[in-house]
Amino acid sequence: MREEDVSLSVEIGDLRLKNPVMPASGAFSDDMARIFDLDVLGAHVLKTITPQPRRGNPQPRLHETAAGMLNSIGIPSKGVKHFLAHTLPRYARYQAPLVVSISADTAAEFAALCEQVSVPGVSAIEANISCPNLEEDGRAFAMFPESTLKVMRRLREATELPLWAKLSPNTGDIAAVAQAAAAAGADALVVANTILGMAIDVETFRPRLGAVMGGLSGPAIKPIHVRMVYQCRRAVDIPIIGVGGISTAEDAAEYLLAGASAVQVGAASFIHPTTMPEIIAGLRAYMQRKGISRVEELIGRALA
Amino acid sequence: MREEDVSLSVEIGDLRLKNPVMPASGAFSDDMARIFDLDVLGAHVLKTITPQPRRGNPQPRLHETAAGMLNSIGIPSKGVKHFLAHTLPRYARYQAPLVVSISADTAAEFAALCEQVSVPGVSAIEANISCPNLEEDGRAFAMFPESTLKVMRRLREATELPLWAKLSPNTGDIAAVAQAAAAAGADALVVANTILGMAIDVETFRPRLGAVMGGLSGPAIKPIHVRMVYQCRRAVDIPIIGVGGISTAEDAAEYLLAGASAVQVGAASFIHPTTMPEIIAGLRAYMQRKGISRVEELIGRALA
Amino acid sequence: MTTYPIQEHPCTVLTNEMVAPQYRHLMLRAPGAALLAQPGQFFNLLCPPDDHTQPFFRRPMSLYRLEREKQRLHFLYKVVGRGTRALARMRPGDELNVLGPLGQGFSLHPNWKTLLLAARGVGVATLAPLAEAARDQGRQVIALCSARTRATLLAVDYLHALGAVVHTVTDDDGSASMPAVEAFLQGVIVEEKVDALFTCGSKRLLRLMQKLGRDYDLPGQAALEQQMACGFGVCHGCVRPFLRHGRVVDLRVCVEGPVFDLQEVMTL
Amino acid sequence: MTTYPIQEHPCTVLTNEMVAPQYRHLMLRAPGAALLAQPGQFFNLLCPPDDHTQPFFRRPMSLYRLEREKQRLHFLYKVVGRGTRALARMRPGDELNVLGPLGQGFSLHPNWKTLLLAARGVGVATLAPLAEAARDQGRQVIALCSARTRATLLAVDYLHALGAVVHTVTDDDGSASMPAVEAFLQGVIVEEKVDALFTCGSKRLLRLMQKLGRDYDLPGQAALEQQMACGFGVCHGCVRPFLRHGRVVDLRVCVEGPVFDLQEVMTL
Ligand SMILES: Cc1cc2nc3c(=O)[nH]c(=O)nc-3n(C[C@H](O)[C@H](O)[C@H](O)COP(=O)(O)OP(=O)(O)OC[C@H]3O[C@@H](n4cnc5c(N)ncnc54)[C@H](O)[C@@H]3O)c2cc1C
Ligand SMILES: Cc1cc2nc3c(=O)[nH]c(=O)nc-3n(C[C@H](O)[C@H](O)[C@H](O)COP(=O)(O)OP(=O)(O)OC[C@H]3O[C@@H](n4cnc5c(N)ncnc54)[C@H](O)[C@@H]3O)c2cc1C
Ligand SMILES: Cc1cc2nc3c(=O)[nH]c(=O)nc-3n(C[C@H](O)[C@H](O)[C@H](O)COP(=O)(O)O)c2cc1C
Ligand SMILES: Cc1cc2nc3c(=O)[nH]c(=O)nc-3n(C[C@H](O)[C@H](O)[C@H](O)COP(=O)(O)O)c2cc1C
Ligand code: FES
Ligand code: FES
Repeated sequence: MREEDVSLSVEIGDLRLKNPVMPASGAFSDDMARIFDLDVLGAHVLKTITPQPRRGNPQPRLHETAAGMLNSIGIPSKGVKHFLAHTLPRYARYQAPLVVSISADTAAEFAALCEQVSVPGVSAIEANISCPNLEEDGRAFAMFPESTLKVMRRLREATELPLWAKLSPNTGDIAAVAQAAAAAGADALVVANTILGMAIDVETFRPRLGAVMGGLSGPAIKPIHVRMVYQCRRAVDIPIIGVGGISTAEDAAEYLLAGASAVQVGAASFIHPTTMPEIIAGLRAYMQRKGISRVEELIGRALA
Repeated sequence: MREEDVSLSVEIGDLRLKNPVMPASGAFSDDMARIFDLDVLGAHVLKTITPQPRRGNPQPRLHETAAGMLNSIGIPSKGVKHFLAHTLPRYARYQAPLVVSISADTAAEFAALCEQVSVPGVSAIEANISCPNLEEDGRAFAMFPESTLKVMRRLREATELPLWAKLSPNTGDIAAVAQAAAAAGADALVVANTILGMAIDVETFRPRLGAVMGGLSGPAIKPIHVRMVYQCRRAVDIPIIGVGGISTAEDAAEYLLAGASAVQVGAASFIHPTTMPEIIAGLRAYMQRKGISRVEELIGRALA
Repeated sequence: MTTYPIQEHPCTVLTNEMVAPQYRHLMLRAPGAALLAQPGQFFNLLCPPDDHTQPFFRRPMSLYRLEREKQRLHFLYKVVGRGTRALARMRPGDELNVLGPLGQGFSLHPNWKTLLLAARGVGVATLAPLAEAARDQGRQVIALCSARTRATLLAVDYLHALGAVVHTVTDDDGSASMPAVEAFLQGVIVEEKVDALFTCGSKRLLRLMQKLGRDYDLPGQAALEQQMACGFGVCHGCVRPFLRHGRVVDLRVCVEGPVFDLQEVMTL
Repeated sequence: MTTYPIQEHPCTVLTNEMVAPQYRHLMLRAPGAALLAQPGQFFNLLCPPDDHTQPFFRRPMSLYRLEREKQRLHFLYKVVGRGTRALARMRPGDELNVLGPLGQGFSLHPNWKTLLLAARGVGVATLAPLAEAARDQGRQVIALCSARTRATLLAVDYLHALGAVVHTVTDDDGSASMPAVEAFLQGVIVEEKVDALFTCGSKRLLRLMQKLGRDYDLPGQAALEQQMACGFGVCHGCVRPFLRHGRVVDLRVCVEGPVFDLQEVMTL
């Protein structure tokens, strides 16, 4: 099979992406244009924004763990006004569809924000209903089907753009939460955000992070998130975007086989900033080797 | 501070252990007597047994992951009769308190088993209400406060021995489950079992484990389990035994600081089978260095 | 002071040379307790990181050869995945941690005078120390070495040096086909008055040896491979079913094996 | 074809020698694009595994010296934790992946003729390329190197060789006490007609330089350290507050820094 016979294009609802590889929210910005051509990506997903400006969490915000990292960045945000006036226009130069990630403390504020960012130049909205740092003890909308249903319904009413729900792994029943999001009209699921974790400095006896707890990501969590994608795939019919510990084309293929239609890359980009373009090239090579012409043929194949 | 001024002794309810280090269920047996003196351990915790003989899960049962492993051993068990007749007597030669781990599919069978193993030679019973392989899709009693309360009440009625509840990390609200177990009369909590995960072979498109999903353990999960111990410590007053990714004395100290009164070691023993005696020696050295005479002074210190 | 039979041994790489495409011979300087290993036993090797990531599990490898007086421990291995790939990059002077000796080795009944060894590929690594023991005990060894190609026939010279009669068969010239091998081994068994059969490295060869064992009423032993986490009996990861005393029983390859009675092994 | 300013560079260790207890000088053979780094910029180093485990994050290290024609990139570092411990074990010939160049370096106003550099400990690594640039541009450099002990004074000979006037102070003889250093620097500023202040490596020294900057109305720059995940602006892990245009603003040390206007830095 020749390279040009391979199609990496996938559909996320009505949105067609030229390939299934995009950044995870919080691990991307146009600062990366200094490292590679950002238009090679399937989409651009921005760091979550909030209605009002917020400063995020106190230092330290980072701690490295075995094959992963904890972060308690929180959601530093300049607020939606600054976003619309200054950030959004910067991305107009790119062809890649722009996905705006939003979050808010209440369903009402969330919906208002959703409406505000439903503007030309935005291709989809990713509702971060799962940030484990936002609410006390890591509680978030996406921990329970009920709160997921409630907030996603409000968001659905607030926008006509494709609406993605970013789920939390900090739940006992990801399939039920996925069903709630789908029932509320989400066009796709992003599975999943970071897992709530913590670390303690045995010299000082103090938590390693200023915010005490933070989100675990990186290769360490991949088996957990692959499992969740698989469970969601069995539970709902809408497309799933897999995220968690992806750093190679094989990792991406694993998520596709588990049922994801696309993947996002977070922590791996910090270590190797060209991880995403390398995954795109690697996926193409993998498909040539396996004699598979359309990447869509891989989606959910492990469930067969 | 001299070595002999350091006390490693801890109390788990009415049970005093000479040190806080014991094996995790499923990662120990007297086969290890060929490797070190098993009486150096704070306690002996055996692999979970079930009422009837069972064969466990199909091969493959193991898969290595980034800084961790997936297992789908399941609970191969020769049944309680064989246990009482053949296994239990083998441990009579050791001074270390013996902890018997039990599991069953229904609360009634669980309680009957609990009664059957409440015999001389057994110092405590660890109720494995959390094995993610046992029930479909990883569902287990310990996923919800209600089912935890129900089964733990039955177990409490079934034995006068110290009763430990082994919790599951596959829940959205570990603190609520911990409270349920405490309310039902558990003497201690073991936090926590493996996290449900999976992996897919991108060459064959098939799940890596015969049972499709399995439990993730090893250093990868430590930040998650430390967080859960910390959350449980804030939620309940009974002792907590921390388990998940411990491979050094510093890891053990981290769990103590997070609120654990003792720790269990699982996967690390597979790689370095003398991990437990080394942790005991390392804890003693750590305390000397920090000028702390009683290990109990460390417990929950990060919450201060 | 008690000394424990299973220990972690810090070893030093002496040589780690390619002996055939994809196959390497690793020679370590090892401490005394490691050198008590018996034929058929194995060690669990802590392979170094591969491209910055550490393989989580150890990798089981059969004892290939021991030189007690020279404190040398040998392994013969095939490079297949990340653990063995990382192993292949080790250089003389590097340190390697090996856990063992582990498992039950071969047991030789005093009456067995002539042993027939049939190995496929790197399975010969496991049988070689048996040939050495047989020589030391004045037994006769006939070895069949099977491989894909001439180039990947392993340890033939070494077996020769141990006084074994060595026959080689390969896929590339058709000599390793099962009917050919069966006919050949039948001849050997009858003509050489073989007393016991030993095999390692191939399921098809194992089935053939089982059949020959039944046909000629010969005892035998087979060394198995199964993925392992611990290697010393606690994790139950390596369990597989065996036919023992007429019943199917689940046994741990790491402790009850890796050497099993030939007819006990279930190959389905 | 576009070339991108930030790249991962595969480098080869040339030397990695101890220059003082706990301090090492690492010299790499580096590809051309890495050699475009400017004084005050840094690289993010992918340290090798330490005892079988790979540090997850890269480790930021300031450019210490560049030899463009010889394709050599230098770092001067202190061994403090697992990343630098693993780095310390690298041997000539080993490969090291460095990401960069990263961040905003120093900017020298054309009018500044005499620069005062004050470094504590390994902070001198960051200031040394500034001294080299100053020499190339015909500016005068006065450097104060502060350290715990005589033995841990770093790069003094190198600064000398670059034509800087070097003063050393240490804790062990009391010369590094803040009052003594303040008095000394006041004298230097007045007598040598210092035009700008630069500092790196110590919060107390930074505060002192800020005070001197205010007292003598001198401009200045400080290079900061903050834990980083990415090093190129996307993770917001390295953010800290600065006083800019009379307001507290959160800036990323990796992109807006690591070199900042001296008076903007908040040291609480
Ligand atoms: C008792 C015993 C003795 C052995 N002796 C030898 C020997 O002398 N020479 C030799 O070349 N090989 C031997 N093997 C096989 C050897 O262990 C594997 O080839 C090796 O583990 C592959 O590791 P990898 O990381 O390169 O492969 P990967 O496929 O990347 O390994 C992934 C996982 O599967 C396991 N695995 C893969 N193949 C096997 C296998 N065939 N058997 C058991 N586990 C496997 C690995 O240990 C690891 O846990 C033996 C196996 C056993 C159980
Ligand atoms: C822009 C910049 C330039 C630097 N230049 C130099 C230099 O030229 N020479 C030198 O010796 N050191 C320098 N440092 C500090 C150096 O990065 C740390 O000493 C190093 O990261 C410690 O890593 P470790 O694994 O040994 O320590 P650990 O304490 O085990 O590291 C744990 C984590 O904390 C981070 N960390 C620890 N100390 C620091 C620190 N002081 N600054 C930032 N992150 C830290 C590590 O990167 C890692 O993420 C610089 C730091 C920055 C931000
Ligand atoms: C530093 C950092 C910041 C993050 N910020 C956000 C965020 O603002 N919004 C969000 O939905 N997810 C955020 N995430 C979560 C990632 O988008 C992703 O879900 C998670 O990191 C798992 O992917 P990974 O293992 O590839 O990092 C952040 C993750 C990291 C590491
Ligand atoms: C191979 C294996 C088998 C296990 N079997 C059991 C079991 O039978 N019962 C149980 O309660 N937990 C079992 N566990 C879970 C461990 O007791 C422990 O909770 C978990 O592995 C986390 O600890 P670790 O990271 O130190 O391995 C098993 C874990 C492993 C790795
Ligand atoms: S490998 Fe653990 S029991 Fe055999
Ligand atoms: S280190 Fe990531 S933004 Fe600075």
